[in-house]
Amino acid sequence: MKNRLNQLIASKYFSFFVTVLLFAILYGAGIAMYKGFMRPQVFLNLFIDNAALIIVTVGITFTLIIAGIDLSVGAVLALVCMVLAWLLANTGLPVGVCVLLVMVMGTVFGAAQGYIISKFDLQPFIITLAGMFFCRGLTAVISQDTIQIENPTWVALASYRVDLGIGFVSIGAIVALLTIVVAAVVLGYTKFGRTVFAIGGSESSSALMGLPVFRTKVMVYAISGFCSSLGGLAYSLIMLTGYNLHGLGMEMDAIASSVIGGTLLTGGVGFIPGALVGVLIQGVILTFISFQGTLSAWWTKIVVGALLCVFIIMQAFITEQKSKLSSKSSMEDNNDPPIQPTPSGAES
Amino acid sequence: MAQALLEMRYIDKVFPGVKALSNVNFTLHAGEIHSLMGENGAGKSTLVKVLTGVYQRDGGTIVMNGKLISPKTPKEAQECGISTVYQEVNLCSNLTVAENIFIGREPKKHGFIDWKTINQRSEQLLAKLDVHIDVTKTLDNYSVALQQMIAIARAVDVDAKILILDEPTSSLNEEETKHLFKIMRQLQRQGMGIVFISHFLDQIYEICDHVTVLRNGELVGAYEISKLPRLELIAKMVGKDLSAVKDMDKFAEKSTPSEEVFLDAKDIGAVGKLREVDVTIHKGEVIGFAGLLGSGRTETAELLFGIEQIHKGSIRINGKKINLKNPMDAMKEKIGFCPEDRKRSGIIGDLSVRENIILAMQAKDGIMHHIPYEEQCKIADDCIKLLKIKVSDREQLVKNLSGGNQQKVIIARWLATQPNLLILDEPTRGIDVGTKTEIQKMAISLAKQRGMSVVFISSEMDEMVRTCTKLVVMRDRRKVAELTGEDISSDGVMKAIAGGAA
Amino acid sequence: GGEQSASSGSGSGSGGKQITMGFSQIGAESEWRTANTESIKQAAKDAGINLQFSDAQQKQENQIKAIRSFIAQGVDIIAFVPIVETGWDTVLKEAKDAKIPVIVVDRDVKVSDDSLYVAKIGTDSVKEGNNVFKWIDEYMAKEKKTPRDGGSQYNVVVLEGTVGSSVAIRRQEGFKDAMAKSANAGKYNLLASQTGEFTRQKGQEVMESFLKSYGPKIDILFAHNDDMALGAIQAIEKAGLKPGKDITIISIDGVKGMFQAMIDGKANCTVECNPLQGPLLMETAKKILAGEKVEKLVYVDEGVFPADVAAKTLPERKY
Amino acid sequence: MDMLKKFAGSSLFLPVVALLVLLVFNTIFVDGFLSIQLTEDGRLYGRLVDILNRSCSLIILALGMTFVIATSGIDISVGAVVAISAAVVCTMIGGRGDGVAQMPMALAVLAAIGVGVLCGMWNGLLVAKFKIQAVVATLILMTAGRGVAQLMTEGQIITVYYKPFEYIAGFLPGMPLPTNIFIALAMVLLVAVLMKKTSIGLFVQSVGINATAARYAGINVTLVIFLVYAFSGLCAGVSGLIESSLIRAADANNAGLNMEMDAILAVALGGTLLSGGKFYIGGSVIGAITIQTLTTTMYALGVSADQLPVVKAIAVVIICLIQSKKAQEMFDAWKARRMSKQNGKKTSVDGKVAEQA
Ligand SMILES: Nc1ncnc2c1ncn2[C@@H]1O[C@H](COP(=O)(O)OP(=O)(O)OP(=O)(O)O)[C@@H](O)[C@H]1O
Ligand SMILES: Nc1ncnc2c1ncn2[C@@H]1O[C@H](COP(=O)(O)OP(=O)(O)OP(=O)(O)O)[C@@H](O)[C@H]1O
Ligand SMILES: [Mg+2]
Ligand SMILES: [Mg+2]
Repeated sequence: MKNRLNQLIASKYFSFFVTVLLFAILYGAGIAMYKGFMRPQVFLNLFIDNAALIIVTVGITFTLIIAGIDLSVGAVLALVCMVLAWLLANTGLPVGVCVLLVMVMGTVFGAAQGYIISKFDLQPFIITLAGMFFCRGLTAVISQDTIQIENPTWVALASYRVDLGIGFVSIGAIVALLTIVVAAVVLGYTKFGRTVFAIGGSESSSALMGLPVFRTKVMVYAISGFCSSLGGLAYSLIMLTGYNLHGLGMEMDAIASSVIGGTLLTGGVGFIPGALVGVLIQGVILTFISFQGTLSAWWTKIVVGALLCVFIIMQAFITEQKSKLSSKSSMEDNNDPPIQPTPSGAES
Repeated sequence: MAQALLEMRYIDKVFPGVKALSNVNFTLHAGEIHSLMGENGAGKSTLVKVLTGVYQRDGGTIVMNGKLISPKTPKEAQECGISTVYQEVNLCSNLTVAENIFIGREPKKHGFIDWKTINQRSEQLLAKLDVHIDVTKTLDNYSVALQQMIAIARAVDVDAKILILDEPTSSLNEEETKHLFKIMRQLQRQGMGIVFISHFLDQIYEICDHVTVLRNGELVGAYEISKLPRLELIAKMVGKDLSAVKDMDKFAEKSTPSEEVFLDAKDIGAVGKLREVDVTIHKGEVIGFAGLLGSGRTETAELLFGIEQIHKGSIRINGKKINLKNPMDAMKEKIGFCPEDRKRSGIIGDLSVRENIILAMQAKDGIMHHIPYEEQCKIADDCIKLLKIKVSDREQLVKNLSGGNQQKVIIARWLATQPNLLILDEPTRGIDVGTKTEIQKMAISLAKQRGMSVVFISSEMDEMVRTCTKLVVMRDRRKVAELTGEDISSDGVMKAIAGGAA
Repeated sequence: GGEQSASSGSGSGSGGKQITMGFSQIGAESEWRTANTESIKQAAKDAGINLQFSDAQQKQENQIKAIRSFIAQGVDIIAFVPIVETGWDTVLKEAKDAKIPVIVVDRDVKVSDDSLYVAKIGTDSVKEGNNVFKWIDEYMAKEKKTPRDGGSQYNVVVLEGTVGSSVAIRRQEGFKDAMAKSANAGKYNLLASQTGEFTRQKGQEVMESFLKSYGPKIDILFAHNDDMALGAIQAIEKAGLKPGKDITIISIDGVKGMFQAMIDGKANCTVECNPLQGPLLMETAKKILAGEKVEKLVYVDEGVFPADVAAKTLPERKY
Repeated sequence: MDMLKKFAGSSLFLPVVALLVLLVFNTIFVDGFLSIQLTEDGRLYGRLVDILNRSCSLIILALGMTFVIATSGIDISVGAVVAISAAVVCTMIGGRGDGVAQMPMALAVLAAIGVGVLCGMWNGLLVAKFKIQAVVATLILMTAGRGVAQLMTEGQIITVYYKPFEYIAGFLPGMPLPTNIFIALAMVLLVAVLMKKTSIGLFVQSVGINATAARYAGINVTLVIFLVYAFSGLCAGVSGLIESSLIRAADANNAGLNMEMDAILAVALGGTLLSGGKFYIGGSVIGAITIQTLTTTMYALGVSADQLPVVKAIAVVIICLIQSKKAQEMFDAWKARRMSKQNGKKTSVDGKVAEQA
């Protein structure tokens, strides 16, 4: 038993388990306190409502792992929504072509940011902040007003519901889950994915080990751009509009989710399923508040902050305990040091 | 003679303020182990980095197998067939050991990385170096020495024509070095050309065929090792004539410690770090901590300096019981500490030499008692002169110094605080022969002339035997013996360690 | 606690089943909005309706989440203040599928199918814009003001609300419309119009810039809300001009601060935009749930308050 | 000449050049940009004064942010703390229409600054003691802070009619410039003196570059980090005073909105790396002024507020490129290549000579 526990603590997925556990506690508290919280649809709604955020978080996690950051995600998402709406409203292009166009646009924009950052050795924070300004502004240039999407195919997609028996989910939610799976596989089982982690561990070492640092960095930002545009499509399926203020502040939500899920902003550490749980935790906090139903605007903010705080401190505390425990257990293991070459002098 | 495998001609490299290489030629043949020698800062690492595309050369040509090559990145160099272990371990601490060995060339199954094979093959590879560790743990779980071994494992496994090892043995013990040499010889037989950089003359004479000597970024010459006596090699490195070099090795008398006890640690231990050690340090004594890697020498030193806290036992300084909660507490008791991992816990890379030197002094004085700039300069200049630190000027960034000179800066930092006890953890690691003896002499003279106590930790038995008046022998994170006077000898230490094992 | 949940079965209300209303508010971005929220909360209490209040923190996303959560909770009726006009189709369809009636409050929505909501209660932004121009035209004639630059036209600057918001668009539209239709259209020249994002800070900053560019020319300032006007007044004072005299100032909303400014003689008029929509909302909700027919569009009463009535009206103001 | 050369090599050079370029642009395209008049009551009046006046609170925020960033941290809660401080001072003085203060203004001012420091200490505690990543730690206050401010004002905009309150960001009688410019100046000078007379700079940089090594050298890393956040909180408190005095009101929703981003941007434009280490106070100050100038320019040119970011983005990227070392190296290399192409023959001859030797 004790051994099991030690194993769990030593496992690299430990902080993920902690996050999942805390999520479960939060959800359990919801069920205990409010009737109706138990309905499966409440849980499924977390995925429907947060489809876009999940996808965007995946993208931003890539940039965080290489010790970068991408603040432009929310703005790219808004731009994608806007361009899509504009294309559907003002050109006769088929939906597929429009979707392809905006996806390419977002990806290329991400890659361009990555190129500038890597080529000129600039700070990702600043360049992507500029990217955020740029996309937001551009969105406003296209239209300051909202543009509604009336294209029947898109509208049909938006209201399509996949019945799961216990409830339903939207197409966006399914795309989000697929993104999670693909990203987890890419990071865990491909050369590219591992290079991403290596760069996060140490960019200079990666270069000295002969890894394609420049190319990988550009690709990471391209992926972030890609995810932002995919997230934009999911968002567009929820909103059915293009609007300048879509996804405002989403970058912070995404970063917070990713970090709560175990990503280190110093790079080199990140876990995609963790990022998903990070999003769900933020989602469940909001659900909580809407079930509570009496908080005024400011109390909402304070309670969200307080819950976030409790969560983060708890996480820090548990991780601290872990490092203490593991150093203790390593001493116990070392009763018999794994290797002990007989010193040459002793033989003589 | 057959066509050379590698020919570097008229290589120039200029850094702002330093001409690191000028007109250097270097030739390497297949099946040859070739050493690069020179003092700290002579330009050995720079030559390697120019070859592997880390730095862009300012002039000269590189010919490999008769073809002009010009690698712009390490990746291109690797593609040309050059595999390198750099001086400072360059691996990723967040990845597992196995991954560090295989990253960039992972075996695949169905298009995805085959983790099982990676782990298995890593274990096999490390086993050849007689390292048996859990390869699925991340690299930061292991000591510098092990990381060095892992880097070597990675480099030798790459299918390359040229293997470059920049001071791979600086933190290895004899046994580990032996394993490395075995592998090097094997690769040599396969026709690989190997560049081997080290400050250990014994090792050079044991394994190398040729040696190229650099001094101050200039080529002194290339020699066949069997035709070059040691002293002559040293003379060429330091640029003095033979007689002067002979004097250098004349060793000073050891210090004679006074009866007065400065520090007395009784049965100290820390959970997860150290089991049980007791040491008594007299004034004016040079005391050595001897033991194998991982035996707990560093941990003991860290407890004495308040970096980790003791969980049992007690520490008395000048007879008074002291609770060391952090380094500042130890500094107030006039203790100084040069850590062994200078990249991680020693230098502040982006600060200048001056700032690095006065840092501890300033920390001790407190934030409000700012040392005036002029005084800082004076202290820094004094230290640079005293320790012969090779810098272009005192405002040079420490990270741009050669490894050995960085080490000296950290020693200078602590000397500036005028401590009563100076703990030197592996101070001679990666330091050239000349300087090494200088540091040993310095330790002795500090004890003799200033009555300072010195704790000297080193993995080189010779230098411990030469400098220390008392040896604390450790094994398995506890003290197993204490040797004084006549008992201090390599054999004695080895016996003590073996005895502890029995 | 059980009382927060939709107590559909337990029937704790006086008249059998207590009504639960899910209400999604935009946020608390202004005093006006806070008054709006208070009015609705108070009215719900008075009407014995259990209000599930949710604040969207200025994000449509959050509103959609809230509405979806109301549906999941199974509330009896949903009311919401749409932050933007568009993008409600999907979630309102879900509400309709769940057979929960929806009331739109304060602002407009554009949906493909009008049956997605049952009623709309709110203010008429176009009319407010209209009233602004009408008042200006009368006032200028009454006071016999002459253009400050000595020309033949009055120069007007406008501080717009948040770009793209329906309120800002409608108010501007109403204002321009009235101007175009008026016989005196030729007397006015729209000198500059820029957004001050409905906030004091931005209102002040943009006004400063206007003053530097067109200082001596400006005759009239129309601010889309009171807060921007209050910010602008300070900028005008700093420029050494007299707000309310050198520059005629009119804005929309009717918050207390603006009345105070009018009493101090620093502003000239505010066109009311009534936030006290709670009672009407509750009344409508009850009717709908009782199966009665209701008007699709209901506007609350709104007045125009020039400076001369300010002192008398101030004590009566609730917000 | 020598001075000029020295300046060209200094860390301030590029930020200053960037600002100058912007000012020149303004002078050309904005009518009367440079004109400054003296009003009857002895006040200076003009766009330049506006820019200075409006950049004060940003300058002060950037001061605190510079230290935080130098320790390789970040403080995204400053905007919210500005709102809290504004709420505190305004609720304490009170919104009485008769212009009487409910509590002495000095007390209110001290309380506002004190609350700012408290917020900073809270952040410092989380980052330094609990070792929580700075972004996440300060995210808590960023989320909750504005709510706290609204709670204090109960969602109202509290307008202060008490006359002396205006003086903080307005003109003291007889002064040619608004008071907040003097406040900002005083803060900058204070920091400059601290930098000169104490070892704060050395300690902060050491912690930012290599915290482990700093600890081994005897620096109390935890304390340094803690103090740095507390100072950032203090700066945010002072900024809150200025922001509220500018509009004579506490607007919990909009006070300091998005200012954290601008402050970070100012620091970065000033040449400090966001990864920590070396920092440049002067650069941050100039960065803050640059940002405000950019905004004012846009208003003057009538660019709509929501399209403004496009221009801002392009300006930021250009400024970054000008400042980038790598870009400079590449430019030099390109120039060298062009030069060598021009006297291409000569080099190749040299090359041959070298081969033969
Ligand atoms: N990036 C750099 N910028 C500036 N100067 C540098 C840089 N790298 C090295 N130098 C300088 O070049 C010279 C040669 O350094 P190098 O590292 O090659 O020495 P080395 O022979 O490897 O010494 P060691 O034995 O101590 O490792 C030194 O004077 C060093 O200060
Ligand atoms: N050969 C080895 N095999 C497995 N683990 C090792 C080996 N050598 C060291 N380690 C582990 O690496 C960690 C740090 O090693 P390090 O050599 O720095 O220890 P240390 O006690 O400081 O050694 P030293 O006495 O050489 O200063 C220890 O936890 C030790 O258990
Ligand atoms: Mg070297
Ligand atoms: Mg050690």
